[in-house]
This record gives sequence, structure tokens and C-alpha cells, in this order.
Amino acid sequence: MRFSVTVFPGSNCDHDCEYVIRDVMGQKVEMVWHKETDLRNPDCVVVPGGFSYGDYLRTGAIARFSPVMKSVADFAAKGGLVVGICNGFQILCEAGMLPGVLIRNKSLQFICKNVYIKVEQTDTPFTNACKPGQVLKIPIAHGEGNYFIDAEGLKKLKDNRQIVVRYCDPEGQVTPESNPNGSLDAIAGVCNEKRNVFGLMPHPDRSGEDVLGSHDGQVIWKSILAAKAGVA
Amino acid sequence: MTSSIMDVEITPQVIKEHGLKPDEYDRICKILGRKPNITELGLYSVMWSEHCGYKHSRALLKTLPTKGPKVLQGPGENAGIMDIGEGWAVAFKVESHNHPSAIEPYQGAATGVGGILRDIFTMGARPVANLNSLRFGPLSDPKVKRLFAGVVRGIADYGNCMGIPTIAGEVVFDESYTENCLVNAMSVGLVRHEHIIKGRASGLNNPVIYIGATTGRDGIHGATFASTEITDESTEKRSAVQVADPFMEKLLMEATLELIHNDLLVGIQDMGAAGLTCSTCEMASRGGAGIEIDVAKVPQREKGMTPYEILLSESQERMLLVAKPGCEQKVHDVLAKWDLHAATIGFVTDTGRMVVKENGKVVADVPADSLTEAPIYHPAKSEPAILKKHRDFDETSVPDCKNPGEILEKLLSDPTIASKRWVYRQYDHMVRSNTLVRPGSDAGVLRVKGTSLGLAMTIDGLGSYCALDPYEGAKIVVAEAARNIACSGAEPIGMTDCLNFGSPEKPEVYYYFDRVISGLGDACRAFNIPITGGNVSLYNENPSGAIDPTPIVGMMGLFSDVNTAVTQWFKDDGDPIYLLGDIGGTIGGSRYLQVTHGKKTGRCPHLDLEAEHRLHQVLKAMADAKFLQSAHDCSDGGFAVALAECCFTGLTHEEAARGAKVSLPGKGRFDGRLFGEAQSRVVVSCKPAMGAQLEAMAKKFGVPCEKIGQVGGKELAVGNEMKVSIDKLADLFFTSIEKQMA
Amino acid sequence: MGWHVSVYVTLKPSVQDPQGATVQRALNQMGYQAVQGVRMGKFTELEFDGKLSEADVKKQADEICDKLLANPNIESYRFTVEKK
Amino acid sequence: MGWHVSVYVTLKPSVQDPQGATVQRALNQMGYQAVQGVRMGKFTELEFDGKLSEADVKKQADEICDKLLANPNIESYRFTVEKK
Ligand SMILES: Nc1ncnc2c1ncn2[C@@H]1O[C@H](COP(=O)(O)OP(=O)(O)O)[C@@H](O)[C@H]1O
Ligand SMILES: [Mg+2]
Repeated sequence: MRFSVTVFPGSNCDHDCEYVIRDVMGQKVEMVWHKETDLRNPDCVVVPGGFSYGDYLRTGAIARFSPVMKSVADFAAKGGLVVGICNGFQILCEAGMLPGVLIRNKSLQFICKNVYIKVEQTDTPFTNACKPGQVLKIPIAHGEGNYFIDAEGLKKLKDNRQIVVRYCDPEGQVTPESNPNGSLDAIAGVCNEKRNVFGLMPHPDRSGEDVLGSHDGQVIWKSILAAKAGVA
Repeated sequence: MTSSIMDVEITPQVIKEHGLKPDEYDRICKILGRKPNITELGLYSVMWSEHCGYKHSRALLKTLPTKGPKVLQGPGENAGIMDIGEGWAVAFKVESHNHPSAIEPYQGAATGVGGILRDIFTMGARPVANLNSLRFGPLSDPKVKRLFAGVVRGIADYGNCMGIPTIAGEVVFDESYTENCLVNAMSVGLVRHEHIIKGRASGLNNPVIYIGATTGRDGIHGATFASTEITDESTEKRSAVQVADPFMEKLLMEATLELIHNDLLVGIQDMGAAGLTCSTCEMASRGGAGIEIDVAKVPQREKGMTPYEILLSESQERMLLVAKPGCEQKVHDVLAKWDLHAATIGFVTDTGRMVVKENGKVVADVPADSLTEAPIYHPAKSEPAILKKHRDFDETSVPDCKNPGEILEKLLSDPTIASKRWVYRQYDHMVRSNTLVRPGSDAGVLRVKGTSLGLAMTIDGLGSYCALDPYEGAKIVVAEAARNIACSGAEPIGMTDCLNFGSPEKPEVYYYFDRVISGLGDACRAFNIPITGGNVSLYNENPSGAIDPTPIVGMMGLFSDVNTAVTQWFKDDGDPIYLLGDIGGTIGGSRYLQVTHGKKTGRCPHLDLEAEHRLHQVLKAMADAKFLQSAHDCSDGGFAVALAECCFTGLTHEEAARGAKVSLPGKGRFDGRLFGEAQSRVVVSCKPAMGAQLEAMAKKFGVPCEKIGQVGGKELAVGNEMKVSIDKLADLFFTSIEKQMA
Repeated sequence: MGWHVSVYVTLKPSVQDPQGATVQRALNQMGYQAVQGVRMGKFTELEFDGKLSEADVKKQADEICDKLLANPNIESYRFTVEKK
Repeated sequence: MGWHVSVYVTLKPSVQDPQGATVQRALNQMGYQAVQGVRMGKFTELEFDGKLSEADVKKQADEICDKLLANPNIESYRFTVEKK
């Protein structure tokens, strides 16, 4: 399967995405500089984490005007799979490709640690290999991962089953203590209505191998591979 | 405008304001064969400051061991470099940003990280890890809390934005640092041998190119500022705080590495302390060449800047490079890709001189190496009377402890001993997906992708020991850092150090400085660990006195097979626990004596260099043979604290806390054996089936080894003397700083 | 001569403001009990070329606010234009 | 009834503003060539208890700005007070 990873000035998890896709999952991966418009014919586009434009102004606010983002939007409009991780999620929200917005963590601090997330929806191309309610141990590393959306938006998310993953404890219970950043409804990741665009704050790119503390992130990549196989 | 500053008369007052002594001024006149103009005076002033010129330290630094088969680059470049095999090398260096952080904690610490990162990537190495060593006054002080919070956030924001994991560090809270906090930042990079590049200029007429942020009036005289004591007046001089721009630095880093990997450069140097002045004269002097630049071509942020200001500005995130002939256009193309400013501001000459023009008119013309060769001083030294008092302290005047459980709780809650989770959670320590051992164990461990190699790293300092006995204390700092590496299963291969002291012009401070350098050198020679570079920060004092003499040591360890890495926490119930080394029994200089008895005194523990070296070797051998389930050295808080940490520090890594039941070896005072800080001791555990082999191996290496108990239960039980709940201890340990900072 | 545009971006009332809440707590703890609410926003100053007409400056400033300086999901903005 | 205080915190002119510079570059690249300078600041709204006198509000607001909202090493501030 062919992945393209977009690279913005200030992206810094681009290497991690490249590594997990190519060396751990054994797939093809192209790195696409933000000034380019040709995505090089991918099956899935990954918008990686990092600090595009230093996170200056607002996370993701400047990156979304990069030339490559128009191509990513067109690709998604045609049904292509797009996944945004951490800063990638923030960029997709700013670009309007995903609903909601990510604001400062409730603690106002950057937080780097492993958390647990619960898979709420398995009928997406990004989670189809998960069992319903499966709990994944997966790291977060962000200062602005506090998901917010207005009441109407939240209702829509629920009605359309767009809340894909939520923060929980190791047993899968969603508790206030297991919500690391104050996200509304403990939302860790959402998809769009068409279910082909997915964003999440936790890092499946950093949790592909046991030596790193968890291989649970692999199931996200495996789902994407399965989705492609299903299409073919 | 320009002419008015050029006309400034060089009076004794002007010379003094530039921090130059009358005989230094005479020396400048002799070098030039005439009087310097004000711009030239400015150049000498910054380059001959303590910070850049190492006037009071160079003679002693020369005594340190710097050579070894793996050393590819020793002191003298932006960072030291060591071979680690398979065509890879590691670059590392530590640097202080104490004074700027005291004035403006967030920006000061952030720009400190920025500076040390530039030192790494200007060598052609990609930074792969950051470390930091911090010292503050007691955490109960609200001013300290703000300082601590600001410094940590500054380090976090910079490293996180750059995408470089901060994987190790240390924090100490002690009264001696209340007015002078210490912020030492270390960075580590990986480089293929063929990509190593140096900060030299060569090749007649090769273009000299300026890249990065524009030049403003910030930090002018930062270097001279870092070389004087903090007084109320210096808080006034602060007008020009440097604002960190990690995004710019990220672009600079990527562009620089691309330029180097495409073989477009002759040399490259960052602009740190003393800015354009330092980078220009150092590159010329190292390359045995000359450089001519025109300051009018320097990209400027403010209007009407004089040559003096442009040359001395310490605006951050700037670099100077010399392109290969015919590569200038390609250099500009790479920089354009990264949206970076670039300006050709001059060219390489063969005159050995640093010539500065402004719109074609010469404003400074001096021999480049006269700037990099500051005068060397051999200050007077005398042993402070207090040292004898410490040595003569009578331990028997302190009653033995009756309530070891309570003392253990108190020690684990002491902010210096307690978990620094509040700190490292703010640092991205996983980015680049190489971190195999995250913060919380004796050393951070990284893999080198595509190989079986790995690196272990740690940074340590023990100012309180050095204050009691600078020679012994310095030996212990090296030993402890190397021991931390050995506990992780790696071989200590090289070291960098940052020497934080008060004013060298005071004979007592200089005495400490001299003895500390002897101790560092002797320990490194005993362990065969070369020092590949470092930094000196003097004048860390205020009207009420100097800081404790604080050498900080950054240690690099190598794994040929990183799968042998060991962590400090117990793994399985039933595993036997051993103590390697002798339990000892003195309490002098211990954290215990300080925390429970309020006494910062006594005889500093003694370190037997040979016994310590054998310990490092046996630990490595045991790790290689995969005997070890865990290994953790006894340091602050002694045996009891080390044991407790083995029980619960795995919690940071989502591993279960485990109890242990052990007997207390040795004879004599309980408090000495439980909480004393005798050296060369490590608590290890292994799978039950490995016990006999482990004991045999210890015997072979001549290292004392005693089976003391086994892992299991919900309590830490030491003989009949102490029994405490692990959950309670873990809670105190992990939340003590968090609660104070809430 | 140029145009000086001052832009004020504020969070919509329905959006939580963790930073403002923290500042308020800190102020109350510091003894400023009379502070009953704190909201953090952004203040941006833009300098425009003097050759543009006032109408053009207003039009461009509005676009810039709408597209870049504020996120309409959570923020509102207003701005003022002065000749300088 | 209460007091509404609007605080404007800006970087001192000599201090570099990486955020502003980055936003300016972005705007220029997006086609807004007429934007010749951008400086980023903070805009904070404080609500004070209406029982305080105007003079007290001013005094407290000034202290709050100096101690907490602005960093005197690099920033300046000004504020306005309104009855609401
Ligand atoms: N404590 C020390 N031990 C060994 N070498 C040192 C020490 N302090 C400084 N050096 C070496 O002296 C040289 C000059 O240091 P420094 O001025 O800090 O470098 P930079 O120009 O990068 O700031 C460097 O090569 C450094 O490694
Ligand atoms: Mg340097």
C-alpha cells in the first residue's frame, strides 16, 4: 500500500511516521514537501505531528494554507483516506476537514506520557481491525490537545458516530482522571461524516513496537491496510 | 550616526566598562601596534571575557584527559565527537545558561537549549537527545517556584518544538543556589563519519554566508554579562533579553544538515556568545585564514545599528558558513527551500586578519587569533577554613535513628530526591521513536535505527559533596555518572562537563576550582573516559556568597547490542536481590544528615577508584550476559532510598510496583547503613535461576556481592527494623513536587 | 505613512478558556478577590502599506482575520484602522 | 454591575517577535503583500466586582499587569476601565 506523509516546516513526527509505515509495517511511503501539490498517487495521506510553523498564532493555523493542503482536501473529497496525528489532527481541524478544535490542555502544560484510549467505532477505515471497545495503550505528547466543539456540533458527532476514540483507564472506563487534557467528552479522535478522514491526538506512529513501550498503535495501521484490501 | 560612535574616546572608564583590565588594554595596543577604536575594543572585550576567553580556567582545563581511541574530535570545536562503530559517531556537549535564566527564566532556559543544539548540528550531527541539569533554591520559596516553572517550560517548549526528545536530567534544590540558579543544557547528536564538519574558514575568496534570524540589538554584551556577578545594577542592564525562536532554529537545523550532507560547505559555525564576532574570528583562526566581512550586508532587524552593535549582538538562531567554491548558488537554493534569510557578507582571505568594513570603509582590522587567544591567568588559591571543619565533624554527635520508616518517607518526599515526573512529563521524551529507556531510570537509552547499537546517557552533579571536599566530590561526580551508565548495561565511553563556580578571582573559590579539576581528571584517567569538551561558568555568586562548587558531568555510554539495556525497577516477584559493593556506614555529607538533622557537613564519602571501576565492568558483563532483571545505584538517600526506588519507579512506565523483603547487611549504625551514602554500591535483581552465575561473575571481577533478599509483597521490609507500604512510599515520591507546584 | 490595524481576537463566550481560568485562580490566591472573571485573547498589530486605500485595508484586514488570525469556530474578532 | 478592564500587552519595540515575523511571512505568501509588519500581543479581559471604586480597580489592574499579565523584561502594557 502507498502512503504519502506531508512535511511542513516544523513537522517533526514525519520521520516517525515514515519509519513505522516503511520499517515496521513494510509499506511504501513518500514524503511530500508542503510546497508541492502532487501527492504522488497515495492510497492514504498522513498529516504528521510536530510544530508546523512553530505552533505560532494557533496550532495548525498557518500550515493549512500550504499548497499541499489543497491537494489533500481534493484527495479527501474524492474519498481518499487521510489521517492526521497530533499536529496533523490540529491542521485538519483548522482546515475544516474535521469538526471541532484543539485548545490548550486544561493543565496548561505540555504532557508526554502513555495513555489509554478506547475504540468507540470500528466501522471506519482506521479502526476496522479493532474489537469494539478495545483499549489501546498509546502515547500522547502535546500542549494543545483539549478537544472542543459546541453543543450542536457534539450532538452531530454523536448522531453520526464520529467519535472514534476516547481517553479511558486501563480497564476501558472513561473517568475524569483518565482524561489527560480536559477534552470534551474525553474525545481523543474523530472522523468526518464520510468516515474517510480521521484525526487523533495520541501517536500510533510512536507505538508500533514493544521496545518503545507499546505496539498497540499497529492496529490503526493494520486497519488502514485492511480498508485498502477491502476496496481492492 | 556611525561616525559618532567611531569617535568615542577610549578613556580608562570606557576600558573598565568593557570589563578589560589596564594591562589587557596595553596588550591590545601592543598586538595592534596602535590604539584600538571603540569597535575593536568591543571585539576584544567580548572575546577576552571569561565566558569566551577562559582566562581563568584554560591553564587547568589543559590538565584534563581528552584522548582515546574513540575520540574523533576533542575540545576545541563546537562539540566533541566519538566513534561508536558501523560508521556512526556521536557528538555531545553541555553548556550553561545560568545568568540569562536567572534574569528571565523562560527565555533564558529556552535560548540555552537553542545554543547547545546549534553546537551539535554545526558539527554535521543530527541532534537526537537533550539533557538538562538544574539547580535552584529551596522549593518552598515562591520565587523559586516561579523560576523552576519558567526554566522547565522554557526547556520544554524549545526541545518539544524542535522535535528532539529530552530523555534525562537532574534537579537539585539547595540554599546555595537561591540567588544563582544553574541551568546546564546538554545535547547529543548522531553523525555519519563522512558528514563531520568543522568550524573553520579556508580557501581564498570562498564566500562567507550569514543565515538565520536577523540581527537586532539583543544581548549586546551578553558574554561580558555572563562573566560578572549578579548585582542589582546587572538586573538593569537586562533591557536586551533574547527571545527564543525554536521554529527558526528547526529550519536552520534542517537546512544546515541538508547543506552539509550535500557537501556544499567548507566550514560552519553558530553565532552564540559574542555573536558574529566570535564566529568570524574563531572560523578564521581555526582555519589559519583571515576573513573580511561588511556589516552593511548583515540582515538587520532594527534601523541605524552601528558596526559595534552588529558585531556584538547576540540575537539567537543565526549561523555563519563558508561555502565551497562554485557552490554559492546551490547553498542559496537550499536556504530558499527552508524560507531562510541568507546573505553573503564577506569572503575568506589569507591575511590571518579579521577585517570588518561598513559599506567598504574599514571599521576594524585585527589579527583573528589574537581574539581567540585571551590572556591566561593563574589566580591565587587558598584552602577555605570551613573545609577542615567539615572534615572534623563528629558523626557520633548525631544519635542513630529510631524511626527509619518515617525517615524514608521524609527522604522520598524531599524535592531533591523525589520523582521529577512533574518536569519530564513536560518534555517530549519519545519523539523520533528511538527512546528505549525513558526518564525515570539511571540513564536514558536510545537506539540507533538500522543498527544494533545504542546510547546511554546521563547528567549528574554533586555540589554538596564538592563543598565538603572538592577533590573527592569531583571524583564521585564522575563515578556516579559512569555508574549510572553501567547500571543501564552500557560502557561509559566519553564525558563532557560544565564547571559552575563563583568568582575565580577569590582565592577560596579558585581553590575549589583547582581541586575539582584534579578530581575530575583523576577519575577519568582511572576509568579511561576522555573528556571531549565542556563549558565553564564562573562568577555564579551574589553579594551574600558563591554557589557550592558545582561540576556537572554529562556521560555517554555505548551498547554494541542495545537489547541488553537494563532498567532500575524490580520485574518479577520471587527474583533474588543482591547488593554489589560494601554497605558502609558513615553519614557524612548525606542527604539524610541534611534533611533530617539540618546539617550540611561531615566528611564526604570516600571513593576507591579501582573498586568503582571494577563495579562498572562487572555490571556491563552481567548485562551482556543477560543476567540482570534490574540494577540501580545507591546515591542520594543511600541504600534505603535506592531499594524503595527499585520497588516503584516502574510505575512511570506502566509497570507494577513491587515490594521487597531484604536483610540489612553490615554492622554499626542503622542510619549509616540505611541512609548513608557510601560509594560504589548497586542493588541488582536477577531471575532466580541466574543467581549462582551472577555470584560467580561478581567473584571473578573482585566485586563484593551479597544476596540480601527477594522481590515480592506490597511492602518494603528491611530486616526487623523497617516495614513500609509501597503504595504510600510511591505516592509520596511521585506527588511531592507536583503538590508543591500545584 | 502607513495604515496601522489593531486586531482584537476573543474567545466566544461558550468556549472554555483554561488559561483565563488559571489566571483567575492565581489572582484570587494572590489576594485579588475582586477579580470575578478572566478571559484571554489576542491582540495583533498589522502595518499596511500607505498606498492602499482605507477601504482596501479594511477589506484585506477582514479577510486576514477571518482566514488566519481568528478561528471562527471558537473566536470572534474586531479591528480598528488608523493612518500613521 | 461590575468593572470591565481590557488589558493590552505588547512586546517592547526592541524585542524580537518570532510569532509576528512568522505570521507576516505567511500573510505575504498568501498574497497579502501590503502587510509590512506584524506584532503579536495579548488581550486580556478582567471582570472586577462592582463594589470597588474606579480608583481601586485601576490600582489593582495595574498591579496585576505588572506582576502577572506582562513580563516587564520584554513586554509593556496598557489598560482601559469601563463600568458595565
Ligand atoms: N570544562 C571543560 N572541559 C573540557 N573542555 C572544555 C571545558 N570548558 C570548555 N571546554 C572546551 O573549550 C572550547 C571552548 O568552549 P566554548 O567557548 O564553550 O565553546 P563555544 O564556542 O561552542 O561556546 C570547547 O571546545 C570546549 O569543549
Ligand atoms: Mg559553539
